[in-house]
Amino acid sequence: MTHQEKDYHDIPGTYVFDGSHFRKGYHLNMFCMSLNKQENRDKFRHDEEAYLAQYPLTDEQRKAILERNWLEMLRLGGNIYYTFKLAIFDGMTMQAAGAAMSNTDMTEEDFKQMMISGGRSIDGNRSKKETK
Amino acid sequence: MTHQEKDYHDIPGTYVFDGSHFRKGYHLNMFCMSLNKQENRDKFRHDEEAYLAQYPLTDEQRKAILERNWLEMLRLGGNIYYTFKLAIFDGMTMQAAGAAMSNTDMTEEDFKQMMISGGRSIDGNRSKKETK
Amino acid sequence: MAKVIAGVGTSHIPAIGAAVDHNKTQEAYWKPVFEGMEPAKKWIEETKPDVCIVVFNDHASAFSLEATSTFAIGVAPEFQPADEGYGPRKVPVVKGSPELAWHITESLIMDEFDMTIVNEMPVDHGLTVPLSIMYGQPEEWPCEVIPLCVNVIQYPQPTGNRCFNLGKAIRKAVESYPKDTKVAIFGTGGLSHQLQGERAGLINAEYDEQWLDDLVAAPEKIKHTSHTEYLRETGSEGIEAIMWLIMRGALDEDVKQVYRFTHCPVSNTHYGLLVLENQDE
Amino acid sequence: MAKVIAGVGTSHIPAIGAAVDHNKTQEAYWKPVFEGMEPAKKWIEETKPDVCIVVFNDHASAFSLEATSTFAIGVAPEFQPADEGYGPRKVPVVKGSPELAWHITESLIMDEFDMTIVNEMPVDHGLTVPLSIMYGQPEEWPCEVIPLCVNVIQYPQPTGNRCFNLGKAIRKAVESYPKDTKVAIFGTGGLSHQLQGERAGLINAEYDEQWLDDLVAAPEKIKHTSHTEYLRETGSEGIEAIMWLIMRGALDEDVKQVYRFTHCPVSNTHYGLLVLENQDE
Ligand SMILES: [Fe+3]
Ligand SMILES: [Fe+3]
Repeated sequence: MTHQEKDYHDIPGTYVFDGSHFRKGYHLNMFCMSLNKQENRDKFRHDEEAYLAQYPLTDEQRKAILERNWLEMLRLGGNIYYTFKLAIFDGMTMQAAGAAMSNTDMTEEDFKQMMISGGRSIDGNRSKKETK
Repeated sequence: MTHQEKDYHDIPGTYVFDGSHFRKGYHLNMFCMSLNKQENRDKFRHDEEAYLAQYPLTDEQRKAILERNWLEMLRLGGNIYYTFKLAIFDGMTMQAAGAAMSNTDMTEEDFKQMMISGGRSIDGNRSKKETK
Repeated sequence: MAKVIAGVGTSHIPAIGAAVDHNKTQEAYWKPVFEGMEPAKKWIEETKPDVCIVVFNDHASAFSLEATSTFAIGVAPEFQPADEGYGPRKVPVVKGSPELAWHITESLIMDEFDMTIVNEMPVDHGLTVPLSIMYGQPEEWPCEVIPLCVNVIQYPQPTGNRCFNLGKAIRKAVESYPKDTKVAIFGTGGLSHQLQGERAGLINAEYDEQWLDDLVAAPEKIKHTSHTEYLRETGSEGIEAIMWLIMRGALDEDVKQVYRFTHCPVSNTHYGLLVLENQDE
Repeated sequence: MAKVIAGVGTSHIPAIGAAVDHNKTQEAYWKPVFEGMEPAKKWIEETKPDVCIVVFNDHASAFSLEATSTFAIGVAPEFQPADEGYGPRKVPVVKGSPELAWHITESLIMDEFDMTIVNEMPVDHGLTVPLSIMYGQPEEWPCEVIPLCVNVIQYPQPTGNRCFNLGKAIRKAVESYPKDTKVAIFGTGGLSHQLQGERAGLINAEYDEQWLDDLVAAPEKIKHTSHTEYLRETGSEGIEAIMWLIMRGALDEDVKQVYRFTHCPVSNTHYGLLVLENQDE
């Protein structure tokens, strides 16, 4: 897979779900989507590793899922609407997931507070050139 | 369902699969499509009526299917690509189905012969006005 | 003759549905949000559209990576609430409007929009939350619904210009339908939000307010906004707002802004609500 | 740089696949048909495209009335032969070309074609018969394939004009792909045939020959041909021929007709085969 440089690669902390991510993350995302069904949620709850064995995941992907490494799942081709199915399964809020992906020491409470104060500022977050 | 007059209604012996046919024939066609799967073919072969009971068909549609009334299936919303799945199931050729739909005494052999002689002529078959 | 009488824009944040379903609307966090929705609720109660065309997106509920349609129109007699991982929302079944939906579909394809025609589609928060926002908790939804599902989660999304022109074509289609029918069109999703990555929680309220100003008064100014500008300025999920352009395209060049409300935050999103009417109503 | 070097038009009659699979090609009925295909087979053996974009339609195999896409492009690494009711054809698995397919998909959507992006699609005779016609019975298909599935079985089909313009956009997309790749594009289906109703067996060879003349030399003349004219003149299934317009749109205004062959009947159809090359090849 050739990696073509796109202008949106300059946006910091953002994993645009384009064709290249789609191809990387296909099975990871299809696993997540399977959790829409109660019977699959039950099976996954009963034995996570056995359930995952049905999907041709890479070792890295399997590890990221089992460890609930939300940021790593995105890097490995996860789409947030799919990976959030796993967060729903865990009973996590969108704020807890947001805090976990912020890759800092942010807690869910910190994240909620940031949102109530108007959210993460766009200033300084437009371009990788700004953040470096 | 209002029946809107369309210019293609003037074409003789032709059932255009538009929205109105789609709505009429939805379950009839979905039944036919189910025969793509070997396990469904086996079940249908074992007990046609029991198999059909899974689909919310009208009595007329059920009758047309059981009697293999190919023209009636089209009138009741069938799409030829779907109803032909049932003909495949019966081991029928496209020529046998064509003869059956011609609504005359045509046999499969007659139909084949007509095709070899250049097919059904377009002359006289363009418009209902010509055929009447 | 059928007519497009009005347009509604609203975010479709799942937490709003959960707040309604679990009776949290009077809690301190939610009270200002639901109060802000009141005038729109009153407006639709008085306006009583017969059919709402709801432009929304699916979030890995009905569709998966197996097949992603840019534009899909629902022609079924009904659409069941989807299980998004919590069990389906306990809201009424969504009644379709098959005859009008087919009429619109035919018109759109003849006008060279490459629609996917869908008869089987459980509908998720993208569609049911806007209905809850506008109609509360009725026994039955008081209108028929034509779901118009837009891909906004797979890059590349349709362009803003394409969306705007789809709106125009929808209006033309509705206006060629012979039965007297009052149609409203909803654009849903947005405004700025980013659910994913280290930049999760991004909000750009200033950009959103300017964008809303332009959407109402000068949509031509924003219809060529690039994907990368949306992603950069409004967050990776903010690009959903292109669905409001479909709604806007279905209305007059000059519209009356009946109501507008924004609130931050609702969950991780800058919430927006907009009611527009064609001038001759 | 990638290049569209040629276009192939061919009917995709299932009986041709059956004749190949069951070794009937030397029988009296089939011999003239397969002899007529020989020059096209030789041409492709010499031309060796790296990738074939095969424009075809699904016949209730991968898709059903649950969801009908006007245009669907296959981005998967492979596509399995479908079971159409007889068990799947015993032909090689069709290898995709995911990177180029994604490149084309992005380009088409940015150019405002409303594609459905498909990763899971068993392929039926619409796609595999043209491969058998051109390549015979190899162990592996000697090219990668990008399936482009067009709705021709649900009214309304896309217009001829839309198909022609899609072809142009495909060419533009291919030509912006940075890797050296020789691409051929197949338009499949047609020519005149009617499988259904009292008019089953209809053939209009005269219309087909004129249409082929125009397709080669003056496609602008036929791109606005109405749905009803196709249905009336070429039979209810003859409208499949719009898929050849996609192929034609992807080629130069002036093309070289390398080969043309027609034969009646093949099953219930007026069979057509056409090989076109861009002049600068
Ligand atoms: Fe959304
Ligand atoms: Fe076909």
